[in-house]
Amino acid sequence: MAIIEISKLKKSFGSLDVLKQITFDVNKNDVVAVIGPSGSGKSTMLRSLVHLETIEGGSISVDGDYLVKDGVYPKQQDIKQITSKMGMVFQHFNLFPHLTVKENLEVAPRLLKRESLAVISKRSDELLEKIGLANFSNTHPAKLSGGQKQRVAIARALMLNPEILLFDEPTSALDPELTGEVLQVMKDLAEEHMTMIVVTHEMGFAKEVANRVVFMDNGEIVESGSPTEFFENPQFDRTKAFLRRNLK
Amino acid sequence: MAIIEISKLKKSFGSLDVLKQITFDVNKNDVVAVIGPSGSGKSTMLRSLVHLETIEGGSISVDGDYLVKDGVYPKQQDIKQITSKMGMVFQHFNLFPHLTVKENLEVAPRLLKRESLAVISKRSDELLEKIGLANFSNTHPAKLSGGQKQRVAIARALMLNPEILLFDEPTSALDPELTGEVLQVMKDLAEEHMTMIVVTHEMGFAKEVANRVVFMDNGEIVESGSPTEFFENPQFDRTKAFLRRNLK
Amino acid sequence: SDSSSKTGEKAEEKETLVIGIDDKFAPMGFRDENNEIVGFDIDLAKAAAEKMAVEIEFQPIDWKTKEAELNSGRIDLIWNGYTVTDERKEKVLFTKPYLANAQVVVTLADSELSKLDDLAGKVVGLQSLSSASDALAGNPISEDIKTVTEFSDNVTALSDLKSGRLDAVVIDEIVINYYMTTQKDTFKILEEELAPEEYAVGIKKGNEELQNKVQTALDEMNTDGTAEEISIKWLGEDKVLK
Amino acid sequence: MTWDYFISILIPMLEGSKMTILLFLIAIVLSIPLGFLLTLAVKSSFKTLSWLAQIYIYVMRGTPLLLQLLIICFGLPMIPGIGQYLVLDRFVAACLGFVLNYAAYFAEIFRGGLLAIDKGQYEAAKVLGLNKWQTMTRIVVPQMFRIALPSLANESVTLVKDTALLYAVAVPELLHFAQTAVNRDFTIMPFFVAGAIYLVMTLLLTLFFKWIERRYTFE
Amino acid sequence: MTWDYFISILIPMLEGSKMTILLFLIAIVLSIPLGFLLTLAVKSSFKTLSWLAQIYIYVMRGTPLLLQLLIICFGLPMIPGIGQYLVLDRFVAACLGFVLNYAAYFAEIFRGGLLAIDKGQYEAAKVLGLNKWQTMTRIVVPQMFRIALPSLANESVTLVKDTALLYAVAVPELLHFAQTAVNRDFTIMPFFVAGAIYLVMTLLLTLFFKWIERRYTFE
Ligand SMILES: Nc1ncnc2c1ncn2[C@@H]1O[C@H](COP(=O)(O)OP(=O)(O)OP(=O)(O)O)[C@@H](O)[C@H]1O
Ligand SMILES: Nc1ncnc2c1ncn2[C@@H]1O[C@H](COP(=O)(O)OP(=O)(O)OP(=O)(O)O)[C@@H](O)[C@H]1O
Ligand SMILES: [Mg+2]
Ligand SMILES: [Mg+2]
Repeated sequence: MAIIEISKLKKSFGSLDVLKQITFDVNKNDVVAVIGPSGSGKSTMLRSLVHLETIEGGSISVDGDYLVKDGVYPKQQDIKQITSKMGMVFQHFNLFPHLTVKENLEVAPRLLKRESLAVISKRSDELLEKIGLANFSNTHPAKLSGGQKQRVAIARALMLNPEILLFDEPTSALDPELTGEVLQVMKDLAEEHMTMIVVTHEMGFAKEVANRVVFMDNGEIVESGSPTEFFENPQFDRTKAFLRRNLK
Repeated sequence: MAIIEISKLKKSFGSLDVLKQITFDVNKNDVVAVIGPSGSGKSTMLRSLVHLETIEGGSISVDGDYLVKDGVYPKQQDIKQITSKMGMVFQHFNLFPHLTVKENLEVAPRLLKRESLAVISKRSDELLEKIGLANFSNTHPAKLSGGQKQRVAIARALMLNPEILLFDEPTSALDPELTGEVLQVMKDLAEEHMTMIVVTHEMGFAKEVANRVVFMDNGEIVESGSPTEFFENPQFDRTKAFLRRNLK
Repeated sequence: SDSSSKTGEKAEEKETLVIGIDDKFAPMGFRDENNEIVGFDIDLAKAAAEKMAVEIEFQPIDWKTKEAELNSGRIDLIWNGYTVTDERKEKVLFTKPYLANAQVVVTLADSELSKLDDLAGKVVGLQSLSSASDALAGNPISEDIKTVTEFSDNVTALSDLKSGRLDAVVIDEIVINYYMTTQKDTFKILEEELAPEEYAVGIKKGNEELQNKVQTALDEMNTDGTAEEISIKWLGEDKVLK
Repeated sequence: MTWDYFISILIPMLEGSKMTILLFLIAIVLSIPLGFLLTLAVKSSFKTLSWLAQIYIYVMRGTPLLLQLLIICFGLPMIPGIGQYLVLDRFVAACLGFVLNYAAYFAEIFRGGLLAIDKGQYEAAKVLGLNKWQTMTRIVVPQMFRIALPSLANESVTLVKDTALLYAVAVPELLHFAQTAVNRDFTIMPFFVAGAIYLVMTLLLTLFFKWIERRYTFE
Repeated sequence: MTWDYFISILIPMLEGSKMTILLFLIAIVLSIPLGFLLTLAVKSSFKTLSWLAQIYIYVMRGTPLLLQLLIICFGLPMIPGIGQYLVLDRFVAACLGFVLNYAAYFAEIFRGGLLAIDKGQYEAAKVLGLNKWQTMTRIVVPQMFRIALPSLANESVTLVKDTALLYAVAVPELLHFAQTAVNRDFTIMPFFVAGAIYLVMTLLLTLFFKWIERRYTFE
């Protein structure tokens, strides 16, 4: 069952068409890896799902509700309600530097006031435990390594119990040595059947964890399929050229 | 014939022993890839060759002359004469931002006054041609991509006609898409039989271009050998563990 | 009802007059070693306040801004060796003059200058926007003077004379006489004076009521000897204009 | 230079410093919030407001504080017609001048602080469901203040020193009394005493800000 | 407010601005190199020199320029014994005060500029065989100046405004003539004229620096 349906998404910056009629679905519990050269529109696509970009045409529905239908957005309150089902993890973590790790996790749930403070605090402790940073709850982000920061960012997104997690190159700002710990957390989430869309340059992750790979180039989805199909038997020249450059 | 002989190199920062009796030789026309985990002392070793670090014990000789013998350095003028045989390329390029590309290439030769301005200008044009940036000679570095910057940095080092080129992770500050162009320039140099020592995380480069791989861990050289030997049949557990983490 | 209660209040408490002074203008008004404001005009004003049954408060101001201060109403009186001039009469009400003064030229005791003509080509200092500048401007010698430097107070001008940056200072005779008693043999006054003049109290234009009140008090002090007493205290003799 | 003399000149100067300190406190307490409001006005999407705020900041920063003080103190009462209602108490006028002037400087500092905040902070807050007000008060302003702190400290030290301008509007402060004593006693000593007092004040202020900076470091 | 009146107050003020501009030029031309020398002194490995330079900078930045001007102009001649040799021409004294004061500010700015230069620049220069002097003059100083340019611009605007302090040492400048006219004619107009002249001066200066910044951008 498709939890996200994207159809004919269009977006341009000035005269540059960044997304040209993108269409694809994500099923519940899917782990989709989105790959493609720099500037192909991967981030823009991902960001439109949480309304960080306003698109110009096409539709996005999440869990049956339209975030945007034929280029028309509903009212602010509805947008908020729909995007609240998704969490997002950024390339540069975007942790709040003035808050401690625990405060980073709790700031949003506390302000949204859907749960009691006790529940919030309990869950933040559990999540810190899960990502292996229980000892760092009173530390400020500046004191953490890149890998630790990204794990906190994932935990922060999880605090709001999202149904879907979006990742925009979660490991590309990390030293190669530190990507492992972040990928591990993501693998764990995949095993718990979290629905995830991951824009990534990590072919290893795409191969091992994703159950679908989407290849974008120049604002279009060139091809998509299971990792085995995709890596072993790409259909299009553009895909082949890209894989040749990136897999050696 | 060994052009560089390193023996029993010792260096510590405070209580941290960063280099513990490192010994190895580099032959003329060798391309040596130095790999190893973060903090193992690779950069420190490389930097001591050009006297960016002052070592505490051991000897380094270049082309038969001692840069340092049993921890004792000769006088400034001699040090300068010896290090002038080596060029260095840094991870973060370290181009001079206030100078154009051509000026970056020419500033050192012009100040050193060993050659006429005409000769210098001619060579800088040739080198720019060679790295494919002839059209960028009047551009400032800020306008270049990372890959272009690093190619300029290599050309700048070549301007002084070094016998040996040292590279400290020349591609790890680059987007994956841009490493190719830098590696290509390095491959070309290898084919012209330039002697090179390359600290790198790029296993691909180590495999394809290097004729020797040196693995450092914790301030020691754990093992070294030809790439085939090294990658296919590592001798030590530490090497195996490192390769397992870095080759998937 | 509101306004009536206000006037009612006013009748009860004593009115306060704010008197603007230059607290570096000895002996008319200045600070003694205890930083207290003292002087001829200070005593005179205090005595007058008693006669007028008002409270007074001395407000040190920058002399350059005195008319602006008066006009703004932040001070009620200018009373500190304030010279009557025609130009000022257009902006300010004056009482009758109470003291005669003259603008004189002072130099260091060992100076070669001896007459007004000697000022040709010299550097002369004076207090900015004081009657000294009017007096100097009114004399033909002003054409030949090299530079006129304006200070915010007389004391700074005298300091500059002592340190040699100035050749002469145009200053109130009363003021320099006082300094010559405290600092003997430092200064010398040229015999030719620039212009005679008179001190009076300045009141904001339009406030004839206050002008009359102050005038009455001054007249009373003249008759009952208070003024004479103050003059002897500060100037050594009775110089008050009757 | 006897001890007694030293004390006798010190006391009025310390009296004068009270004025300095009082003005400083009033100016800081009022001009920081006013400066922040100006920053918001500059960033406002209501263009006229933004322009007015920018012009205000430009004029305040482009003319001497001394001139502004003279205008407020002596100029306003001279405006025909309404001048008589604009006669402020001398000290109030001085405070007003300082507040209006420093608000412009603080506004610039805060604007710089806002610029230094990464776009990602706003995006993260938005994706976490925070509304604009929450994002501003919980995420942006705390970081802005922290970023602005070193500049605020600098500007505050300048403010302490600028209180010396009070003497132009005849508020008797530190420097005025120093000058009185210098003129009266013909010695340079009181100037040095005044300098020492200023140094102590600026030093204490600097230490205070350093302490705050350490306290609110994000590390 | 007739045209004739406007001209009659404008002329002395423009005369006064000449003084302002002259002082500004002298102060800038002398205090920038002096400030750079101070920076070098602070960074010197000769500890006593470094300490002296730091104390100097601290004192100059921690006390009001007005006080420094008063000391140089009126205080120095009062020093017993040597005072008589320290009587400087009033304008020279003012220039000296400005140069000594602004050199301290510029020194801080340059220090910041040096700090902002990456260690890699020195290393690259060394590996290329440049000696210390060449590295300093060809690599470091040009970058330092470029980095310092926006701060230099700010400080220069402050310098223009600070020339208003000249009136305290009885150098007749712009503001002095404005105040004379205000007091004589009982109108606020001359203050506004003075403000406009200051705005023009600071605007021209800002534009000049913007032009330099664009000209020496590294892009
Ligand atoms: N805010 C913006 N304004 C103008 N152009 C933009 C903006 N954001 C993105 N672009 C342009 O849109 C194109 C697609 O950008 P996008 O970030 O989606 O690519 P990407 O596939 O994520 O690339 P990368 O792998 O480098 O992150 C690029 O050419 C980019 O320069
Ligand atoms: N200037 C210095 N002062 C103190 N410690 C230093 C200094 N330079 C390096 N070190 C330390 O020495 C150790 C070795 O550093 P080095 O840079 O040589 O490692 P590396 O193998 O190059 O690592 P990487 O792959 O991260 O570049 C590290 O622990 C590092 O923190
Ligand atoms: Mg992207
Ligand atoms: Mg390294």
